[in-house]
Amino acid sequence: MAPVATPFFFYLLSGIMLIGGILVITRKNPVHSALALIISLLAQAGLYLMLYAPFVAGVQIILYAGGIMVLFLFVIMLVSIDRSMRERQFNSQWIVGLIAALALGGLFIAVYLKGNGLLPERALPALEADNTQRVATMLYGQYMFAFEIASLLLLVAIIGAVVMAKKKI
Amino acid sequence: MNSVVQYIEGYLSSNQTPGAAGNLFWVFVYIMLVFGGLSVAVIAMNWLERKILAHMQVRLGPMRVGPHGLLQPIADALKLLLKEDIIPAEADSVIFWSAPFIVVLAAFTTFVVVPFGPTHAITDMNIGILFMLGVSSLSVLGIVMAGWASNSHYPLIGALRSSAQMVSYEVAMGMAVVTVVLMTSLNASGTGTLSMIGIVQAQLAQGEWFIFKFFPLGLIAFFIFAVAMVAETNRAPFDLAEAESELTAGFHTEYSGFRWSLFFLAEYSAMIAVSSIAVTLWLGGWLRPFPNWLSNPTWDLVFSLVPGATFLFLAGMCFYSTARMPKHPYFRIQTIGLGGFGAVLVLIALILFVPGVRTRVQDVFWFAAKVSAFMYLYIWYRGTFPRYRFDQLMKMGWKVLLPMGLGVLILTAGVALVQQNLWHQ
Amino acid sequence: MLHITTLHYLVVGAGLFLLGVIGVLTRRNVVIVLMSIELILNAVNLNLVAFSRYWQGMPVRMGGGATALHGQIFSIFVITDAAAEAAVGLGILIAFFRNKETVNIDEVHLLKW
Amino acid sequence: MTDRNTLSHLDLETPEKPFLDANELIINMGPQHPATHGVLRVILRLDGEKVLGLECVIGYLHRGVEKIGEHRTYTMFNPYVDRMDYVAAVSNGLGYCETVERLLNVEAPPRAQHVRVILTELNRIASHQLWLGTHALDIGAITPLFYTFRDREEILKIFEKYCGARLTTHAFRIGGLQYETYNGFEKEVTNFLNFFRPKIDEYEELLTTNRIWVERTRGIGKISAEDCIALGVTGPVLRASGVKWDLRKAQPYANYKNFDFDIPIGQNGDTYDRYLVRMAEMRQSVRIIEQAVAALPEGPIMAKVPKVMKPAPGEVYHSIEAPKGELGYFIVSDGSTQPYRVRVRPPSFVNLQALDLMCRGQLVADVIAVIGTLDIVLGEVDR
Repeated sequence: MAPVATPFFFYLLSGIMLIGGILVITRKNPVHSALALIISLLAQAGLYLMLYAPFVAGVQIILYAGGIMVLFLFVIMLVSIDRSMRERQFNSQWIVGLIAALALGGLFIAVYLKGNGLLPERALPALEADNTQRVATMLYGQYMFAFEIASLLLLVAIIGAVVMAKKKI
Repeated sequence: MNSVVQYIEGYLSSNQTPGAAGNLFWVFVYIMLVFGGLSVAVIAMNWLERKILAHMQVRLGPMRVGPHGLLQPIADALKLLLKEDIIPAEADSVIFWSAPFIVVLAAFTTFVVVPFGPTHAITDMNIGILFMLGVSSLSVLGIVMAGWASNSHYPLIGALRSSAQMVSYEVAMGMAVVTVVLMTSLNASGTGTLSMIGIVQAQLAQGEWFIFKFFPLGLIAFFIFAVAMVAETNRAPFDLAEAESELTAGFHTEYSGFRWSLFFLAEYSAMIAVSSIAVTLWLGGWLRPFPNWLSNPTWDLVFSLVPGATFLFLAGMCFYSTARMPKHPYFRIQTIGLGGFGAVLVLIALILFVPGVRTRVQDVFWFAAKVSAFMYLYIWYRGTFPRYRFDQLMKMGWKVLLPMGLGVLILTAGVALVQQNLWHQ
Repeated sequence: MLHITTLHYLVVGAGLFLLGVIGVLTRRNVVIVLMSIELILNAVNLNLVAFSRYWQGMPVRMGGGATALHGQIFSIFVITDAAAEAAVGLGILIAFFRNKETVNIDEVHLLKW
Repeated sequence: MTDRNTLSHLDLETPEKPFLDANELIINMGPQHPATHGVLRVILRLDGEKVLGLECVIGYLHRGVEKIGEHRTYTMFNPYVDRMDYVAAVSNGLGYCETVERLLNVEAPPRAQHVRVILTELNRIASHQLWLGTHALDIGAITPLFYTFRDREEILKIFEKYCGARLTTHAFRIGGLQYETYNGFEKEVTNFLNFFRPKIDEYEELLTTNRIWVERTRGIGKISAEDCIALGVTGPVLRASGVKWDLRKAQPYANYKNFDFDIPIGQNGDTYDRYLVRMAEMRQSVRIIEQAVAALPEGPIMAKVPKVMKPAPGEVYHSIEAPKGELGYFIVSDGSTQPYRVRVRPPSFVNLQALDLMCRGQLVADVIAVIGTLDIVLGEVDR
């Protein structure tokens, strides 16, 4: 199926994504932040679909929105947030932090202005049909070792999380 | 006018899903059809559950509203819509307000990729099954939001329980699904598919439903999925999230009226959605029984007559009950209503006998028939089983189903490898 | 602007990255800091996938072509890492909360307790 | 004797240190809760789902039955006792009537005794049926409730025919019975027994070997025989812990010594054993009723009791084996027409004390199961 109204959806989705991001860092209540983050992630999954990466989009929805964010919500509900909500939300060095971040933003702008010609526009083929099969072939072929290391990392993370979060082991 | 007819005819003769054809009009029509049909199915399911459960429990169930309580779901829906919509004072009103919609949205969106027939799906996605699992896992968010926003202990515990449960059982579910995806790769090219339509077509090409593939491996994978899907939809015996004897009503304790009915709608839609996955992955989706073995035109005709015959049978039951209605003026309207319902069923049956309709619609019928078998199972479980305890539930998910799923996956991979190598020689 | 190029995605990704950095540098609440880190990872992911798309249009002799999906593979690895990071980070958070009864990151100034 | 620490009271007076533990949670279950069998309020202290301790708050149904007794004559107080354990009203009446009879030194005639045994045992079956239905419902099996209520209806019909009431029967009078049995009473009771015997198998078929039921009940709410005795727990709960103590055998009252029946006991003292013991008790009750109906003698139904009861000053404690355990009445007479003091020892109230001990370390869902298996009636707990 040929893409319809690409610019419209691009601006819509990236708008939702950025607004979600702004809400994440400005909300007082962590639950609201988490929900804004979920909206942002879902919009990003839409952007992946526009980039003909359906498998990554699916993984984004299942793992991020359905898995990691549920973990976040869980922890937010376990720790009592009432007290932290009444306190100051930004730390004392926030001006310094903001300036540093804006400097980084300036750097980005400079880079993109300077390097605009580096990415020549090309006619791109629509490749959705067998994207998943190709990703699978690469993941289990060329990136086999990295894949195994990633699974090891996850195992270590599970053990680490259990060790830290459990009172008595 | 003529061009409109041509347009419709042009679609009817095409063999693509509207989504794949990029036909926005038909996509819209299909979305309306699917969601309308889904709502009707949920209403029918409501009535059937109450009736079947009642008969299992030696009672009659709803009998007052309409003949044999047929209009009971409508009365219930009206009552729910007219009820006061209460938002607790200390609740986080925005989240409280939006949680039911997220749950409903997640449950309904999954139907975008459900294939009711080779062309009867809103669209066919390359990542179909992944999409379904992903979107259905989003309903966890709605449940957690509902439980948290209510600002009350019981909903919070219910939400924590149900989200932990759904996240855990998704793992076992995923293993079972991957087993099937592995089975689809047993063809000349050696690549499998995640597309829902592709999975059914693979079953057709391989000449057997995946439940019988590599017996008993397919069956075990199906069993894992069948257990996990009950847990995934929070139904008995895994209905801990809404265990009324422990948590009053779980995450929707504080909800009332319309919002509560949205949770209800979402629960039943999710049940139909996961049953659709099970049917598509293991029971041949829209395929009629023995599509390869009994494939001469005579059998085609016989099987295409079954949908109409089923409706005729239901109509016959209606007429039988009409005849058995008490001959008392008090029951006159009910008797007429039941007879009228039978007449409607006869009409549907007659439409289903029209050759053009018959061949197009019988796929949907077989799909629906298989799904309703699962729906009956859901009700049966509810009437028979006590409820699991939370730790037992977790133990079952992580220590029984997950290792079983891993084992089946590895064994299937091994058997498939052997078979694939034989193929290429 | 009617045509969406790779640069568009890069700019959006940079914006998201910046938001994440601001969140990490200014917020006190550990949970929100962790979420800001997720934002940063997602911004990186968006760039990776956008570049992957860009490389699919490059000629095969330069390493492009239809099979140039390295960016997507990397984004999958990044998502995996994000999961690991979230699990460990939240584990630390729970241990921290249990001992300090706070979720404010500027009260984490001891290396032991 | 039991360790004092295990029974130490939950300290709810000192406020919790806030946020001491990310997981600790205090939940108020009841008084309006579908699974607390009335208006019991349980304050649970939870670690996640694990119960650290609990405290029962009772008294929501207190009607001052004992105090009322001091202001009514002996005869007038009789219907009040039905309102204590309203699902086993006949047993309550039997205990009261027998206590007053002892105070007056009269004995009910044999026929009255037989009818009393029949009705009391029928009531025991009805009470156990109600327990089974609600207990299974608490654990999530919704179907047994309808089966047991269907069969309990037959018993209530017999009550209704005999004395006009279904629940609060007021079946017995001091000194015997007020009403002679109606025509066909024996036949109806026998019919019921024949109808009921296969029904017990039906219940057991649904639950006894049901895997989920066994997993939910075995090893849950364990209580040892020593703890039971220390807490004064009686009835099926005590017997399931392996103590062969049934007042019908230990201190025979009415004419239970004439009948041949067994006392079912369990070994583990868990919820599953209590379930099995009660199921076996229903079968034993059927046996007793069978014998009583077969040997129903002819004769008067009322002993000679004075019109105005003025027992000699003194006191009597008499207890019977109610469906839920030892139901005792302690009545002090000062020689007037009204008791000086009435004290009831209700089995539910005493058994409820074991709840904290039985639930420690279990999960929330088990608290529900244990409340169900204790078979309490709040009317009796609060009186």
